[in-house]
Amino acid sequence: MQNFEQYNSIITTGVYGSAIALILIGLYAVLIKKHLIKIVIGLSIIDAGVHLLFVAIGYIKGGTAPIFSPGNEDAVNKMVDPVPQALVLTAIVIGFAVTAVALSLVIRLYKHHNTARIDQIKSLKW
Amino acid sequence: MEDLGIKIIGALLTVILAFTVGMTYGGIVRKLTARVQNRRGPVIWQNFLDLLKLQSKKTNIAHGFMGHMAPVWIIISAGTVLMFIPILNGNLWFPNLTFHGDLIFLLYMMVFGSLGMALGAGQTGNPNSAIGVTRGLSQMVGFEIPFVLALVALMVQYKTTSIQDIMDIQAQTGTWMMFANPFAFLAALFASLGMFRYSPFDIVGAPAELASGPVSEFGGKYLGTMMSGGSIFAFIKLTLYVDLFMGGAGFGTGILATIMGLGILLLKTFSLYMVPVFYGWISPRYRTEQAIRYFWGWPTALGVIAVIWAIF
Amino acid sequence: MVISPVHYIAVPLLAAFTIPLLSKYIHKELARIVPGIVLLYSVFVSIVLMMQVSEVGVISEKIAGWSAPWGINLMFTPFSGFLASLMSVVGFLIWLYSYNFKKIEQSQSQKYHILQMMMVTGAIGIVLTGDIFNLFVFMEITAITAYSLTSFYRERDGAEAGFKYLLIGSFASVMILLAVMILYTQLGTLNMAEIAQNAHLIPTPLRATILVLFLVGFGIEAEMFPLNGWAPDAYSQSPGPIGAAFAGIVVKAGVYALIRVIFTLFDIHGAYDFLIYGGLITMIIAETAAVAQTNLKRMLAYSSIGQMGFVLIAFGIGTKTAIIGALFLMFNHAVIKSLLFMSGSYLTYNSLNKKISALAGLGKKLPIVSLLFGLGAFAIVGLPPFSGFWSKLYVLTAAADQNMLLLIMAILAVSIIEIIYYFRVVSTLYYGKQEDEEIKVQKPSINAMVSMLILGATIIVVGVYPDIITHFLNNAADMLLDKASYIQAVLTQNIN
Amino acid sequence: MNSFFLILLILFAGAGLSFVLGKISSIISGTVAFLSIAAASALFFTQIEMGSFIEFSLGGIQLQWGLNSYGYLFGIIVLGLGTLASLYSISYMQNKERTSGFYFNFVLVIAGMTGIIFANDFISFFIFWEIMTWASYLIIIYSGKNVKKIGIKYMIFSAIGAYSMLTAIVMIKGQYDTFLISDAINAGAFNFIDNIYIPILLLIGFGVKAATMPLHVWAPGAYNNAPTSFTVIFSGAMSKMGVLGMGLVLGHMFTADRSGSLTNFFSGFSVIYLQQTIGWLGGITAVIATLYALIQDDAKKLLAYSSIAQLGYITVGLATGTKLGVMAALFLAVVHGIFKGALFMVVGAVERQAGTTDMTKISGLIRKMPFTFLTALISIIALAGIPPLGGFVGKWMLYEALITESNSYFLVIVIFFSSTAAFLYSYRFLFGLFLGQEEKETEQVKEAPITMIIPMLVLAILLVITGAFPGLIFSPIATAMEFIGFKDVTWNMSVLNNVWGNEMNLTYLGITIGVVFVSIFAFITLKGLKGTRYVGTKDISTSGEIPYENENLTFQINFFQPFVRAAAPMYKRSMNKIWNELGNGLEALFNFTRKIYTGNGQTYALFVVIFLVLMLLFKDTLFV
Repeated sequence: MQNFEQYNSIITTGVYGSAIALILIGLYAVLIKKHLIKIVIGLSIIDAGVHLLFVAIGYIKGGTAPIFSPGNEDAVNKMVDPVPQALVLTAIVIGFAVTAVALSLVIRLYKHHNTARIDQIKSLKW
Repeated sequence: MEDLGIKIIGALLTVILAFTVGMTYGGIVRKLTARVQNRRGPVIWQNFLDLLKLQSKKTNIAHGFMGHMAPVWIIISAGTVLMFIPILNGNLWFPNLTFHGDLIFLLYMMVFGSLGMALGAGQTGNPNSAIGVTRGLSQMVGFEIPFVLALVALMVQYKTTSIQDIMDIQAQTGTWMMFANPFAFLAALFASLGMFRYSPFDIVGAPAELASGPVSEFGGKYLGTMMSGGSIFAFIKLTLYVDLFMGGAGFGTGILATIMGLGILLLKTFSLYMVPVFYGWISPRYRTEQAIRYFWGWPTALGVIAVIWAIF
Repeated sequence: MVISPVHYIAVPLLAAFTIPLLSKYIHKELARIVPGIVLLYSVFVSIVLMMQVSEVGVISEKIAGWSAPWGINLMFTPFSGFLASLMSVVGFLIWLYSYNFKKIEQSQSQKYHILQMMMVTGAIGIVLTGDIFNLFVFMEITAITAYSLTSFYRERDGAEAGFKYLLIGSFASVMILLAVMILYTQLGTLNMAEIAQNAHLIPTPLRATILVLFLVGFGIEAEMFPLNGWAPDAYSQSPGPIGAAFAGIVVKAGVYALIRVIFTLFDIHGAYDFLIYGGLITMIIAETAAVAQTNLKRMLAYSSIGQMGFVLIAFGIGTKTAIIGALFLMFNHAVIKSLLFMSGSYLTYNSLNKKISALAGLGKKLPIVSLLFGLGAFAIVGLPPFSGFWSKLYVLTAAADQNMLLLIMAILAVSIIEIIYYFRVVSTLYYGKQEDEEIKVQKPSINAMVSMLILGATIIVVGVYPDIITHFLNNAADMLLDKASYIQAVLTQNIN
Repeated sequence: MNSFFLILLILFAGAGLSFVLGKISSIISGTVAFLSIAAASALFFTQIEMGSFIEFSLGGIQLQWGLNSYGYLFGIIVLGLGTLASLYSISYMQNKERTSGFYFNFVLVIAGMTGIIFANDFISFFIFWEIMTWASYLIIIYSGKNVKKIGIKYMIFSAIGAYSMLTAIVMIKGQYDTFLISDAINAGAFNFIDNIYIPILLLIGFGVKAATMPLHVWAPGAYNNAPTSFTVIFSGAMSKMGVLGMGLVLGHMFTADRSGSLTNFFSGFSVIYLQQTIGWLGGITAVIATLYALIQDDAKKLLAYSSIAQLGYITVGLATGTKLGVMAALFLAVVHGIFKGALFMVVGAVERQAGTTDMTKISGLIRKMPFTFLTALISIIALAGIPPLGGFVGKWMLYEALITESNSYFLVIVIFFSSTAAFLYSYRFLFGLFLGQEEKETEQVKEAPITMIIPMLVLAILLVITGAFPGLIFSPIATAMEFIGFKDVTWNMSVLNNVWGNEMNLTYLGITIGVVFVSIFAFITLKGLKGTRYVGTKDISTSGEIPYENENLTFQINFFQPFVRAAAPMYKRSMNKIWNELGNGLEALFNFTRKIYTGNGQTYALFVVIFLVLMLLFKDTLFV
């Protein structure tokens, strides 16, 4: 039981830490990288980080899947919170749609300017 | 009602007096100027002769509406202004329509005539006339400033804009304005140089040149009428100065008093009249802008001092 | 059947899925007609509901029988209802305007109309929903449709504008998501009413963090400086009516969310001042940037950013008069800016390039359009007797009640700048010298003209007789200010 | 139906109608405009009784329209002049293009001014003020020439004025919780003790329309750029709206009772200070405008500058704050409306008949356009303030007030200087257009059509009448001044008392002058007529010799060169330059600020992140 606790805490901290790390990596990609594709990748990395964070919040130590099944009604208070997972599913779908639009835009930008460097696409300014 | 009759007779008397005195002064000045310039010069009543000649001439050409207007307006403004100038203080035979604030009225009314002449000169189409007019107007703006400063000094000092009041004040205090506010008097004196348009400020009429100046297109009756109007104006200005600065003249209504008053009036006016004349003898002609700058120089400074003097 | 707020959402979603089938199997035209019908229906819905809400007070609808706080519920309050009705009307007019918009060829127009319909739907959803996550979802729907509509024209730089919009927009979504997440960890609920009820339980620094995330997230949608880098490009590159839709619908939704968060969710004091300062800076920067613009639509874009800043200021003052003024401003901005974009896009379309200087002398060629543009310009700078004046008056009066003299001065100074550039355009329109006489002008189609005339008539009528809408605004302001009744209306509905 | 609504309804309907009918014919729409304005003024002078008012609510704001004696005074100017000007413009605008828009805005301006007169509350006041402003803007740029410079400048300055006024209005609302003018006055909104800002802001607002330094720079161009038949209204009536407002504020400020206040001395002092400031601003305006008027070669521009100068006198009169001074100012306002309207009508007639108003191109029109010349002559005499016409009465009262009742003596000098210099441009105007050599270009010029002559002559006759019977205007002015706080105003002060016992007012003087005039004129003319031939302007004796053919005898260019040389230092600096430099500086600044929007998407993203980080850092100080 003891090492299970440690295991849990390690997992949770690890999950949180990795989520934060993902967000920061994504930010780095979006803000520093010049290539459009990389920027899009960075966006989706940020999304992934946020989603991971969100799922991790819903996690309860030693929790079980939030499914009612006859026999173990006492599992109700050991269930992980289902709402974050539902939300994350939605968010993932949305992120997918955004990424799709972004990639199509990137293609058109490349055709239009035949470059994919964002700092060279500045025909609209001031 | 016969009171009104007396007034009317008095008004006529005033006009006649002003006319005669103005013409005579003009003649005297012509004579003196000639003597100074070592000429023999015309007789003193030469102006009357000129007027007679001009009036007896037959007018052949007319320049149209404003041409007719010009002398008319001069006469009108001369007559009207004359009605408001106190000739003899409190003399029944020389009444005047003086009222509260007539000083300003006079200042503006005098312009009436010169404006008429300017317009008449304008219509003739002679460029020289127009040039003369512009010079005259510009010069007027020049000497109006010290003049008005002086007047404002008086008006401010006694919080009145009535000639009669100022005369009464002098009568009461017994000191003439030229002593009560000497700076104002000096400023006004300088202004008078320009007002009488003798040299150095005679570029307007430019008597030396032939056919130049505002009146160059006028002849015959027109010129005659203008001339008489002008001489009335000379008298008016002198009397105004005397009234404002030299305590006016006049002792009462009696015959003797009237004659004495007239005598004193003539004395004062003539002595005042000599100032611009003398100055003219000794000084060459200014160009217009020089004249304006002249007036905006020391005379204006004196006027400002006068106003400050009046305030404190 | 009984009209309920759900129809706003359900009908368009249904239509969106059926339209491709209809247009494929029945007739192509349906792809363009059906969205119009749907939007018209939502206009009808909003008319009916506005009538009801004036009696009932709040119309709350729980979806799928799950009552709040567990289920998602749609709240048609006087406040949200006003905005929803405004959006549906503007949306319908935009559809009417762009029904046979000349520059959209058949194959494209299908997508165009569906996207536009969905954008309106998303915005209305944002306004109506009572659930914070649902709000996020609707915002994403709006945003995605907006990205694709921004980059609709292939020949323009639409893609660039769209990409910038997407870049910033996804930042917004991330932040909103984070904020929702933290809220959920703290309160374990997503229902806005319940959050509002228990917001004081959150420790202050954390609450401030959530608020900051929300502010930045929605501030991006609400074009607050410095988060509005996307806006000018998006406005100027999207099709004309879509520019109108941004001004009239999308940004309104963003502002609504911002206001809802500040006024209802967390009643934190500093937030109001934040609104005032942010709005003021936004207004000043945007209007000054608009002065030197040579491109008409970009100028309009900056101007509408500035207007949004003005709206934020008005909300930030926070008194009832101010909120009435703010709502009036939103109304005016929706109507007037839509008119400006609609007429302006015809003008730019008929000029050789989009430059303002190229509009010279179009006043003779397109008399009515130019007249409407001039009307809009006069109205938006707040000249009486047009509707723009009253909103400005209300806001200034409210500011004076709080005696914020400097704020008034700043606002009016900015309005002078506004006058400068709008009047420059108008005078160019009418008195500029036309270079080439033989330019063939494209007369507006009848439906476009109708929708523009409706907007113009609204401007004049409201300007001359503002009482038409003031009592709606009054109820809305009351509703927004008293959050207790909102909470109570949401949370007591699970009894019945 | 209430006659207030009816009048405004007639005007607005007339505007719309003339706009629509303008598509058919310019004459028709002009006639419609004229008829609507005439009908409105007929109603105004017959139907509305003094002191009646109506109240109604609009947009949750309580509005009140009414007619008080003060408004009535300006109603005389606005509607009287408006009727004549609209009649005049029928022929003036005959062959011009885009007349429908012109008439539309023309009637709108009249409607706006009527509304201002009716307004008893600040909101409707402001609404009508703005209507007047933008309608007049549209007329100014009507001709399409230098729209950028003049139109925008006019609009900017009007906006500055209007918005400072709006600020004051909302401040009044904030402090006294009322929009009614009378309530605000009773609450002491204008008495300069407890609130400095409100009167000053209002004065700025009105000073723009009254073209007072330093807010006057829009005026010359605007007056000159507008079609002349509108400049009649613009200079004659619209500038008087500014006078109306200033009179309202200043009158109540100076008559306010400050005995109660603790800061009695300082407030009184500050009031005097403000009074002197405004007076000097007016005086400087008068001088500068006069100086610029006399170097103009374009008759219309000359009149434009002269209007500003006259408004300067009016400002001075208002700033004296004494009964006589304010009375003089209002009198000048009325008379200026009349003669400046007449003069602009003259210029318009010349412009229409001779094709230009440039005095270096045309001259010697006196025989071609006798009636126009007559009007010009009378109006100029009134403008120059020469007795016996009305202009003198006003100026005389002004001097009287300045010398005997107020303490600003040097202001008298300034005023006197400018009014003396006014003779120069007065003469320049008459000479330049009507006198001097008859040019070949203007040989075919005919007299203006009857519909233009009638209004001019009516105004000229009005000038003579007001000169002879100033009491006709003094009685309404006296009642009007009761409204702006001056108690028991008697207008006997206008009557000149002489030693003939009884009071002699200018009537007799006018009659006397008239009689003498006629007699001497008859004398000279009749004596002259016998065998007198009228000669052309070529037939002159230049130093005794006849000028040969095509010798240049025209003297028009550098008319007052000597004076300008002498007064050169005064022409050095101009307010205009300062404002222009300010504008350029601001534009550069704006161009710099918008560089924030670098087209790079990443920069925007960076902004977002930085903003977020900053907010997170300062969140605890921001959101407590």
